[in-house]
Amino acid sequence: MRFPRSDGSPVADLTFAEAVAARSGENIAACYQCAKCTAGCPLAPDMDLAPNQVLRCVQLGMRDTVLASSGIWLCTTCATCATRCPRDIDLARVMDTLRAMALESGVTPAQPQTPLFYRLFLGLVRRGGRLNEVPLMAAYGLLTRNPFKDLLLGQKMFVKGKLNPIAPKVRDIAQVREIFAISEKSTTKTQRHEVKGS
Amino acid sequence: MKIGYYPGCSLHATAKEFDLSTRAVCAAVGLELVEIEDWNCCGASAAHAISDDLAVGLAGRNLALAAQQGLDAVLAPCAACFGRLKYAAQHLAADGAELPAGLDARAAAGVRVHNILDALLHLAGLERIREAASKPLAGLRPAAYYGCLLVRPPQVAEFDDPENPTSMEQILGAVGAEPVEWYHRLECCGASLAVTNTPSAVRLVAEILGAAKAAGADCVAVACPMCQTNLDTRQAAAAARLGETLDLPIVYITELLGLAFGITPNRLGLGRHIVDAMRLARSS
Amino acid sequence: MPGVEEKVEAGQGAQTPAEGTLTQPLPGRERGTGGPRLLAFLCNWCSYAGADLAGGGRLQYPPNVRILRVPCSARVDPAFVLRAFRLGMDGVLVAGCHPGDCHYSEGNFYTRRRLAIFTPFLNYLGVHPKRFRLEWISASEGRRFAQVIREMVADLEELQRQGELPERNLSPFQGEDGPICRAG
Amino acid sequence: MSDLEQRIRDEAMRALTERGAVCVIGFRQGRRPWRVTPHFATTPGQVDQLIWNAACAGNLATYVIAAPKPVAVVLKGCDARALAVLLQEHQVERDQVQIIGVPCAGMIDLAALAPANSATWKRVAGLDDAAGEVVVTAGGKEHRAPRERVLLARCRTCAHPTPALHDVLVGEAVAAPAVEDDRYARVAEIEAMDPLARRQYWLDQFARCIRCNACRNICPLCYCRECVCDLREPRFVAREPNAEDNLLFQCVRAWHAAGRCVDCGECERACPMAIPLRELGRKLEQELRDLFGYQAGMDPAAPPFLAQFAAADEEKSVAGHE
Amino acid sequence: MRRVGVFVCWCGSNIAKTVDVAKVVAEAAKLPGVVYATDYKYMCSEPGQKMIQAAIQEHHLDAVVVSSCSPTLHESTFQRCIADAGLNPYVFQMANIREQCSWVHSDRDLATAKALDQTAIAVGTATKGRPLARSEVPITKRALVIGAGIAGIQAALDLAEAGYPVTVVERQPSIGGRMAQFDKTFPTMDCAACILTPKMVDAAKHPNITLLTWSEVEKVAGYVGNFEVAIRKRARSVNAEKCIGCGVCEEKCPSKVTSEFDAGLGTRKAIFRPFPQAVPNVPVIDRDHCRHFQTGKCGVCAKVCPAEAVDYDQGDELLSERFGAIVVATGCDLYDPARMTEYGGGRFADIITGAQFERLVNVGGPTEGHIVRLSDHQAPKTVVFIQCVGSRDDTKGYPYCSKVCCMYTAKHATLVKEKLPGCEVYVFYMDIRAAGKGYEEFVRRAQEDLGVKYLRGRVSRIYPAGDQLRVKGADSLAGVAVEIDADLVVLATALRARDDVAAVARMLNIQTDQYGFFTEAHPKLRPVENIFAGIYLAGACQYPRDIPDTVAAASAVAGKVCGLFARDSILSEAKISEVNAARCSGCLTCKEICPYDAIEAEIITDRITREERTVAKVNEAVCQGCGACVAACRAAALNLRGFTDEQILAGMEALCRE
Repeated sequence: MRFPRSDGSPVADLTFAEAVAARSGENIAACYQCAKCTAGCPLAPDMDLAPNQVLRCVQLGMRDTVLASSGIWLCTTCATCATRCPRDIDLARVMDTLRAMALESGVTPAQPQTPLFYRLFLGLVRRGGRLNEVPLMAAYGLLTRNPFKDLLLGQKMFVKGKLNPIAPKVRDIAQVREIFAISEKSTTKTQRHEVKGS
Repeated sequence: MKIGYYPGCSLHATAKEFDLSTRAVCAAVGLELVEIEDWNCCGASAAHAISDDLAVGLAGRNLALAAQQGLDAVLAPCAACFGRLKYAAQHLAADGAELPAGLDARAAAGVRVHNILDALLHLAGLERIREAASKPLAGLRPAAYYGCLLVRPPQVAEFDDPENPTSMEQILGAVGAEPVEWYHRLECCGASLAVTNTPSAVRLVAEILGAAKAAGADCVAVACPMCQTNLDTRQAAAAARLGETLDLPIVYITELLGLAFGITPNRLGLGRHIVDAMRLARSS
Repeated sequence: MPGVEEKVEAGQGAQTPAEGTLTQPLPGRERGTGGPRLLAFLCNWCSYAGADLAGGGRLQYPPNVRILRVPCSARVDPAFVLRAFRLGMDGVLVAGCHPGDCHYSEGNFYTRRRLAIFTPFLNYLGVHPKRFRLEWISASEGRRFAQVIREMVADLEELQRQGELPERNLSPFQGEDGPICRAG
Repeated sequence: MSDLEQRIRDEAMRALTERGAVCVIGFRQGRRPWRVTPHFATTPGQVDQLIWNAACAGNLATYVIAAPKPVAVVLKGCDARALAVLLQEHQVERDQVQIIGVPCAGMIDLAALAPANSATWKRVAGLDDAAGEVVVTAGGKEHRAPRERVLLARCRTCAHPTPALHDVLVGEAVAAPAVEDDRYARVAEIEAMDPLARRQYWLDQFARCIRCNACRNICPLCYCRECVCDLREPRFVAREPNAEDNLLFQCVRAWHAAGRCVDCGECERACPMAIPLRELGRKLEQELRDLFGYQAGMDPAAPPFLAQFAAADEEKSVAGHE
Repeated sequence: MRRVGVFVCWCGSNIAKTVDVAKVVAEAAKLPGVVYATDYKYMCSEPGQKMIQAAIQEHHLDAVVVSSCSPTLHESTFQRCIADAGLNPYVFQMANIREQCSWVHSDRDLATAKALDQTAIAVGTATKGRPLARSEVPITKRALVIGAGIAGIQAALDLAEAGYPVTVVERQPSIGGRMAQFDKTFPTMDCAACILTPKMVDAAKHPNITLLTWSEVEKVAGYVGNFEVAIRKRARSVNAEKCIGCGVCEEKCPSKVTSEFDAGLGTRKAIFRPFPQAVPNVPVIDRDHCRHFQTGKCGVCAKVCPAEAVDYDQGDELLSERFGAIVVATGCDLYDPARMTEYGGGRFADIITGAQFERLVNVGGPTEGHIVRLSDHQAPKTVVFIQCVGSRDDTKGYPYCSKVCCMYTAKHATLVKEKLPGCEVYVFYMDIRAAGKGYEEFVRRAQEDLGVKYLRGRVSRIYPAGDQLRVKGADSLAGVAVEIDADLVVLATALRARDDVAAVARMLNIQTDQYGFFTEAHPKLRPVENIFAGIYLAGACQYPRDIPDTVAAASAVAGKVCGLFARDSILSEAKISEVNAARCSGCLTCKEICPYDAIEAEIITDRITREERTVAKVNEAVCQGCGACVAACRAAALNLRGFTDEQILAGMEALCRE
């Protein structure tokens, strides 16, 4: 199977659909493209691939197209799609899987700032066990070369006592770090899910 | 009754007022909150986007701790935390994900997870709430806003009707407020994109607040710090986008209950909002 | 020889199984040279059709099973089951329509009650519980049929490994040139 | 002569002279004092040969089918239940049989009697079933044994010693003996073995069987005109004796008695090879009791148990559920 | 010992691919009783059958075994084949080495071994086989039709025209069924009433047809040709003979009830005819809503009736009749969109179902055919139709396609465009399934000539926006979300099996599929018959069907029944129980067990003893051959022809031959 990509190069990884199905535990093949997900998705208008198209591309094995799409990063996991899917597919969870795969694959994310934000966020959690917005925002601002983004807002919030520069650490931080370790070595990933309907 | 309390990161920072008001209100309706010792971040929207195991692990630890500390039920006021904890509980039960040594996954799976509405409605009960309402919020017309994670995905939240929930209206009704009828109660506000894709978030905030305004609401009641922060902090931008003034205080349902219970605004942290909410105290 | 039609005239000498074959030990295979042998009594309307459906769907299952078609599970005299084990079957399956769906409206209700007491009796005689099963398999449950056969054969193979099947000193599936009918 | 015996004779007489019975089935003295044999009294003159003692273990229901009707018959608790089954199965019409019910304190196991070596037996002069104990006079000497010690195994665990089904009841109703251990203790022992050992246990037992068919002949429920186990077509069981087929034969018998067997134990008593035949049937009996709370021979009007079904059978079904 | 011939089929490569056919033949030839064995590519083909017939002659076979496909496919074929060669059709056995062997196994050796064993079983069974005869059972040439929708009416008319008396039982007060509720019919757009009502009148007038409306079938016993049926004629509370159908009672009746016929849009009275053209034109009193029956206070209808036809004391009537055939035409129900909470779950007045739209657009309906919003009775400017509501939906509906929605939605859209030319009409669809004569053209007309906008996608949510409804849908082809502010939304709801289908199935002793639709004897080859002889299926009780399909099925059923009635008697089952009196000791356990009451006690004089005794006797016309009695017979006095103890045991022994 060959699908032209914008640059004309063919892409079709027939094992991709199974991989996604196994890892998300969702029955990818069940989707019949009714697009009810897209119809209800608050972010669809901003996505390069609409939710139903993301799933379609997965079905067709257009791995690179999917992993490089902005759609998977714009998904807020609000699960409106999952709630209404007539084929009982939890697309939100599929999106999680695709994000994870995108990061592993080394494909440059269409929305680099989002995974960056996630990484910073988790970095802080790994360090302290709890999150503190101040360093998060600061670091994010620097790394996105936009230190003044939301600065005003930050000040406002600070005044309102909403920003708390020092957050208490988790005492048994070792445990938290072990959890990170487990998840990294974990080869099973989410494979443990029985794939629905198949 | 005694119940474990998982504030989560935001309730110790941006959502301090949610923490304050929750503690105050729960005390008033006879829910004794016991904060989980040494709890950690649930992983929020970041962890599960990276690794399911990490998401289950981080949230799972808190449940395991709760079990260790003899708590069989946990209240997670933050909707996101609620979703993550409940998801973890379900998956620890279903496929026994791995937890660090010393943490009992099975016990963790056994811990019941409640969101704030659930706790108020089913653990305290409308009766207790009515009784506690010494200063009913007569004339207040809040727009009850559920957002995503309180009811979705239904198989995780297992709470209320995912398309037409009523719990928030019931609670607000019990303290004399008159929630407006509107239809954006379940739309996502895009909080998780507020930082990384601000324009998208603003568009969603505008849609939601515009609808609330049109429905004649004088404030928006929420039960999720992410929603609150987003609707509150992005409101100016949203107003600009709509080309109309919104000026809608975004308050936690617990703050409104607090007012109805006659608790002072300061003890509720009502002054900590970007869009002034103190006026609600004055009017009521 | 594909396409070429082949005729075989049979010798009249072939003899019917004499009493002897069923009572005296026969020159049988040593245990383990063949997999377990499963005999399935399938009711014509549901379970047999279910087995056909499995075929239509090309659902693979172990070839250890031999199928006997009966009009209704109620036709299966428990004495048949005793006889089957006597004849050296390793497992016996009785399958019929789901209760309430019997083509003869009541047949499987009788089967259900008979086998409810017959099955423990069978175990009491030293027939391992895993060697006998009653299943309800409808005409639309091809998957289920294949699944039941897979499970049961797996169980029997396990018993065989554990050496928990009786010696096959009797009536082996034996052909002229060695065991042509080894089932599995 | 016990007064029980007298009352039996009175009832027998009444049956023949007043109630229009043409025959009374009871027991009479055998050639030796401790042996009794069925007695068919067709004339008043034959009535006083009827006796009753602790050796009357036989189940006279067995003779009812063939007897000329109307018939009167002396039945103990277990015998009466067997007759109830025959009534359920239309082998005899209720109005054709008059039941002289005898509450039964339990019959004795002659083999268990003390001086049970043949030499002594030859010299036994009398068998007396006195209160609480059995007295055997042999060679002038009296041997005494407390009753419960010499009871037949089946009587020790008897559930219905007094016949519920009867036209007249002679003697006082007897309560079922308190069962010290589980009625199905032996069944449990056998079940404790693992399957292959169990199979071997039965094969060993039935290796002894000589296919004399005494069990079948004595059984009140084996009234088939021709036993399937004797048929060449269809052949369920080979007729030559060998452990496997002997066992199969007895299993078919046991199954055919399922829901009918009242555990009168005559098969086991009749077996010359001392094969524990009762234990086969008792397993089925136990399942019927535990699963369905059913006991055979309690209701002469009910249809046979296996000829009925109920929605409640669902839970008892052994069929796999998804 | 019979002389058995064994014929092993390759079924092209279907069998030969996995089974060593030659080996099976070679081994089969050595089986006891086998005097001839051979194979062929297609045994069921003409030359294959010829080969069997030739062999029968040449080798004087008196039993035949064919190892090929499933007997359900070709048993009868081969039985006919050997019958033509002069053998009794029941000295035939079939070994299923395709569906149950070559198709499900891959190891050639093991598959071959199994094929041989299955053949051996068949041979063993055949050697013990006997020629069987079938006895003749007279047929009652009267048909019962259950349900008087278009299916029932059509079947009844066809049968009546063929000269057979027909009784039609209808639960509603009038015949007509769902079609009577429809406005127009696709693709011709002729009005439903114009083509239905004449048929209703014909049915009422026809001398061969008895209409029992407001009635229900309560019990069915017996068998093909001789069904004993109990029918309850519910009390109409109106004397049909006296009633002149003036309708005054309806006008004057004080109690209003929501009208089932108007799909809940309008109201009717407690004494009512569902619609003006009702047949019979006699009202019934709905006692649950009638003041007289509820409170005893009212008696208006009786007072105003000029014919004194109202009869409050009328009671139910129980009829017991005998029929030779039963036609089941009980139709279907509709999916309840209350489960679709994202579409308001019934909370919003201007979201209606297709069925309601039919009444809305119908001149006889509550709005006299004006298409208006129920909220403000204004004509809509924008109408949105949503297809597949409850269909092809695993989570809130049914996985199957309801087949008719694409077409009736196109019809509705057309009607809107015709009645309100300026109105914007959108249709959300997933696939357009317009397979039928003139169907595709019909849809294209809506799309191209009338400008109905078709959007390929489902709608996620509908909610009020101002005085309109915001429809959040999508078009998957463009890959964009679509929002439409509509005045009226129509949901094309799924067709589903009747709620009480289980009870009906039990009563008739017929089976249903997982959705509750009645199952046909064979989906392709016997589409209108039930596996239970003498019971036939027509219309939407089998699966969603439109009017043309339904009428076709109804006429097909009529044809089948005529075929049955064309004979004076039918042959009983051949494979039924028989009693060997010599072995029977008359315990009559079998009599207790028989599901068909086919066994009775018989007093015979014993051949030897000359004494009278009771034995069991099988009524050959009634016995269906389940064999429950046989397994219960300790003495093997009962046996099941074709499945005798001898045959089954021989089959088992064949597995342990030396």
